[in-house]
Amino acid sequence: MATVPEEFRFGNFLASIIWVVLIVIVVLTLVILPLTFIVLFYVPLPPVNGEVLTPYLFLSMVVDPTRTLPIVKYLIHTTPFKVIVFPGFVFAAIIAAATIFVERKFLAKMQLRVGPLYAGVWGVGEGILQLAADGLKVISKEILIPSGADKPIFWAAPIAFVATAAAVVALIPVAPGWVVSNTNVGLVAVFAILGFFPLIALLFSWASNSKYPFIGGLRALHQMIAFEIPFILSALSVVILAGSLNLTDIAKSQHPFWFILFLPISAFVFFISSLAELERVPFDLPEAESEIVAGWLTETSGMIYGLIQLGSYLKVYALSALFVILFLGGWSGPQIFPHQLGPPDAIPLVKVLTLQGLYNGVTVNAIFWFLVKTIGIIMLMLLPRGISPRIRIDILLHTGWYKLIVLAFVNMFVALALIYAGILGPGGSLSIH
Amino acid sequence: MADLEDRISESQKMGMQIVKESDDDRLMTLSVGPQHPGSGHFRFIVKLDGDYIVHCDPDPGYVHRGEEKMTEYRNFIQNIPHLERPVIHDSTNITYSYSLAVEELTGIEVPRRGQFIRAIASELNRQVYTLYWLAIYGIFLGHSTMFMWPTGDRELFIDLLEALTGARVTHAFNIPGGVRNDVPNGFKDRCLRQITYYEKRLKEYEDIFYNNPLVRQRTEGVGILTKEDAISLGVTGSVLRASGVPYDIRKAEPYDVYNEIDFKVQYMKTADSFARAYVPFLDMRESCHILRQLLDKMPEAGEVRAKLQANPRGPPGEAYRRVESGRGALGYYIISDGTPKPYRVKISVGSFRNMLALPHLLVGAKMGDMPVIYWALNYWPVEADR
Amino acid sequence: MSSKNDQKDNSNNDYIIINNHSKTSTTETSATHSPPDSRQLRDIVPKSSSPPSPPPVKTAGPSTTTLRTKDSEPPAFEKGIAGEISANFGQMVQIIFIKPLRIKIAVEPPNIVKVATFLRDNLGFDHAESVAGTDYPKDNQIEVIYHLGSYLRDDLAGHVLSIATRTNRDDARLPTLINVYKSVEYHERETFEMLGVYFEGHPRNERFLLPEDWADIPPLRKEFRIKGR
Amino acid sequence: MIKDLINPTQFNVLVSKLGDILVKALDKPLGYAINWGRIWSLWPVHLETACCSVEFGAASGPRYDVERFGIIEAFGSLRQCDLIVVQGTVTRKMAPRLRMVYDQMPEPKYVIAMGACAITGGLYVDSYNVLPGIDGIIPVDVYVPGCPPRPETLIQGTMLLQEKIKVSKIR
Repeated sequence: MATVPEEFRFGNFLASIIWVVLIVIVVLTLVILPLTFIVLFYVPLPPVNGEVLTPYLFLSMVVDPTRTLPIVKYLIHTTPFKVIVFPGFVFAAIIAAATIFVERKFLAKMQLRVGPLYAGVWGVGEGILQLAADGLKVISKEILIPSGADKPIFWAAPIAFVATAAAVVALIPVAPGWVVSNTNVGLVAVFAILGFFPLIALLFSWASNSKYPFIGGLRALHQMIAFEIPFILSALSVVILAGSLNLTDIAKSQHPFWFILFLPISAFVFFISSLAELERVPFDLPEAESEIVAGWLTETSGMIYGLIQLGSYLKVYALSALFVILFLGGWSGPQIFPHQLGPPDAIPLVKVLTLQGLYNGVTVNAIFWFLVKTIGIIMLMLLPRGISPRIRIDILLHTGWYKLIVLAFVNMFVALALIYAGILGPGGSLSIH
Repeated sequence: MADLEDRISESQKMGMQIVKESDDDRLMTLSVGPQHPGSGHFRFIVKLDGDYIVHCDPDPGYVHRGEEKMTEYRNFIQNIPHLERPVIHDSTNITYSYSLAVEELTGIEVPRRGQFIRAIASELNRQVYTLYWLAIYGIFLGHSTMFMWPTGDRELFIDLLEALTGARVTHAFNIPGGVRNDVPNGFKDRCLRQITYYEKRLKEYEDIFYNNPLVRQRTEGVGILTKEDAISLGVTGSVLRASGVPYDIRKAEPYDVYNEIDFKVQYMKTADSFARAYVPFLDMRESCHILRQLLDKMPEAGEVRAKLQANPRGPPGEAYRRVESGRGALGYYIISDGTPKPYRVKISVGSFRNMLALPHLLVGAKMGDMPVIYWALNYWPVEADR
Repeated sequence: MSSKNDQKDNSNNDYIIINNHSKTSTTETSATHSPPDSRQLRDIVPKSSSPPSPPPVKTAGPSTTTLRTKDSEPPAFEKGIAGEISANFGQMVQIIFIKPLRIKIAVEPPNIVKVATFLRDNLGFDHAESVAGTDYPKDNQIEVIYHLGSYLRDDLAGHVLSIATRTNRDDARLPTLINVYKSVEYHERETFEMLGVYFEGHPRNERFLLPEDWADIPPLRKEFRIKGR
Repeated sequence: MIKDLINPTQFNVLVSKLGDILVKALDKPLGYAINWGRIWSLWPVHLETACCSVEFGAASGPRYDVERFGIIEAFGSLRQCDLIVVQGTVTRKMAPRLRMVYDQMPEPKYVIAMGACAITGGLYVDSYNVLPGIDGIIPVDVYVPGCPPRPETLIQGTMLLQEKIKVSKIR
């Protein structure tokens, strides 16, 4: 039943708009509202502020600004919010992306260039939207799958990559209590999850059914396994000193003195190993352009590439944050924010706008110091790109297996000596418990 | 010899062992190029056993444009613009030996000031070429700053050449009988200022690149080309000098004013990739020294080119003239039959000669050494293909 | 030169940078030729030789004296080398011309390996710089010239000895010099491709620079016309 | 008229109207945003065909710095690239490879013909091994004349391409 295109008439146009509005209203009243109410009435609702959150309470809270805050407070402590937004995915991605942008500008300045400049809003901002432009483009790009590729793995590997990176992020506390999953085996869990990455790289490179990705995947596997051991050993000396595997406890236990003072060699080994784990210059062998095109990313296109890049950004954030927690005292730092942010007896609208009561000065201070240290470490991880060439695979493996492991052991003995001398550790003379 | 063998890295020795033991069903064939970030306008087919290259077969010709055939259809002057295209960033040197050969055939004499300006332009262009080469070597090693810095400093030399010749890279400056135009006012001071700045920059290059321990680790002991091999393979330029043969056309067969210039032939005896990468750098320094002398000795006034007839022609005969370009000896063999057009032009370029060393050096090396060895050969594929 | 002395300090101690200037300059002064300039390297081939080709091997005069022009005597050093060659091979080798730093000799194809081996072993021409093929349709011949040079002998550093040989155009076959000079491998391959000269004994008389689907005659032959000309 | 539309035979007209309105509401801003992203993120393939590659390399140097426009040179794999800059002469040996590279790239892809040789054959138009222009093998978006084009010209060509992308419909 073909439709005949009508001549344009303003009346018809108005009529069509009215029709659309009418249909929307009908659908709303007949379908959506009942559904909403069914959900609200029959799904057990959590108590907020001592009252059970009924739809009517919800509506009244939305209307009254002063009563909105408890809902928001409740919301930001729910697990989905934590996973998706604040200590989790979006937060980490934004931090990583912002730092990557700063790094691009910084590298450009180092190389006497200006870097991204025009991709801003109305010509201002020195190209701060460069990564947004890259992201938009990557999303809208065609995804090519090579013939003969193992399609399920080819699709699943990038998603697994991001998911694994997000899982690492979920274990990282940013402030006391602000962690998605506060397990007692946090450190072990981090290493366990990091162990998935070489597997994903190898799977993806095998699934690509192409030669350069295969070489890249093998390189990634060799490199990550070679550096896994010094990585874990260097973190082990921290565990010895802190007496705990819980990341929050580790951060808390270095309250007066950061562990980097006692374990500089471990910190160095950890830093180098995390560079290798992240495939950053000078250890970007799995993606070495001049040798093996783009390594195991050679066959990625469109959003597959975007997802893997996103995952690696998350990884950058996670490993820098881990470095901060293990060696730089986590969120500890001088209190520079007042305990009470904003006037306590402001009018309700101001209270809502400043989100008063949701946080206190201590938390904000902790997050602030955590961010400062983390961003500093990310910059430190990205900077070798400007001054260092790529290393060769046999030198890299030699470094990993022969040198870094020995160095990690050296500092572990130092840590043990400190414990037995009663200087540090539980009940040590220098630790406050 | 014995000390050179000591320098061969462990991985290279293992590679040679693996090359001996490999058989066909273990090999993976890789086509490196022409769309490969580490190949340029070139392709070579390598066979890998594990990470070791056991076989390498160069496949040039992606930029073969038939220069030698085209010369037979143009007269001696018309040939200049297309003959400089193969090495667009060393265009003064590639037309230099052509001009010398045509001058020999037609009997044109170059005025003394013209000879000096030629030599100055040639040395400036050598800097431009070597800086570009160094930039690419940097990015091949994964050192992005080493790509940007020489590219930036190269622009300053390009500015000088632009002031001198009027074009950015394609100068068409050397013609039979001299150069196209005189130097602009204040050129000498500008040039000297640039050289002083540049010598400071060279120290920084050395700090960030050549003295970088990672660069040392990657290049030293990799791709040893012994003196005997270098001579029998007939390599030239920096590759030859890195193997311990102090051979430079400017010294061996001084053309124009080079016999009045006091300079050293820079060479090294270690014969590895580092030496091949370091000798061009030493050449750049020496070239600064040569430039100062040239600017100092240049006559203040005088003609810069001889009077040319519309279609220069000479008696039938042949000439083979060489200059030292950025990639080594660059020779033109021209046969003239008495007409204004050459009967046959053969361009003997350094890149084509150095290509022979590529399979020789790559066999037994690791895949990761491939860009290190390849680009240290001072190879420019466009020139090799002609 | 004094400002250059700090190079040694900057570079690694393993790397020796030797002032080569003194060495070569002494050899230059001791050599019997003066540093050439373009005037001296002027063409000395007689006007009488028929264009387009230099005198073919068959018809060339037996002695070098007829090739000399009146104004410039060939330098003694080059003459010595040429004399050594002709003393060894006699009529097998034709000396086409002797110019400062340039000698051209012509040999028959069967003798070229022998002559080249002698040049390498006894005279010190240790590498081949280029191989140039030229098509002479009038003589129905293709000339292949090897430009030989020396890296090791200081007094030969600037010299280029061209050794020319000719083959029939219709069935162009020449013995390869790859066993004497390793460096001619790609040059001979290029000559095979560009002029259709088959080098007997060369391991790879194959496609090199031209596209894989090239189906025309070799492009540097004179009857190959490029479009529009 | 409303009565006309509400009967079942005319229902698809109603749906199409709804669709039109939705497309009008979504297509413009979404297309604008995506095109904006594509404009500032053009990644060229690392394919060097001839001597113009020297000037292409110079364009990413400190003086010309094409990263200002979001162009990252020396990108590894062509699967992530959007742009081929054909840097000069395309010989008969390179032509099939160029087409192969173009075919392997994901949509959307753009082509800049850089230099006289890529446009018409340039100086080498009468050579036996050179294509007289690349528009016979791949579709060209922008021609950048010059032999070789200065880096400024290349940047101007890129800006022309950006203009073209801005007014084009997203695919």
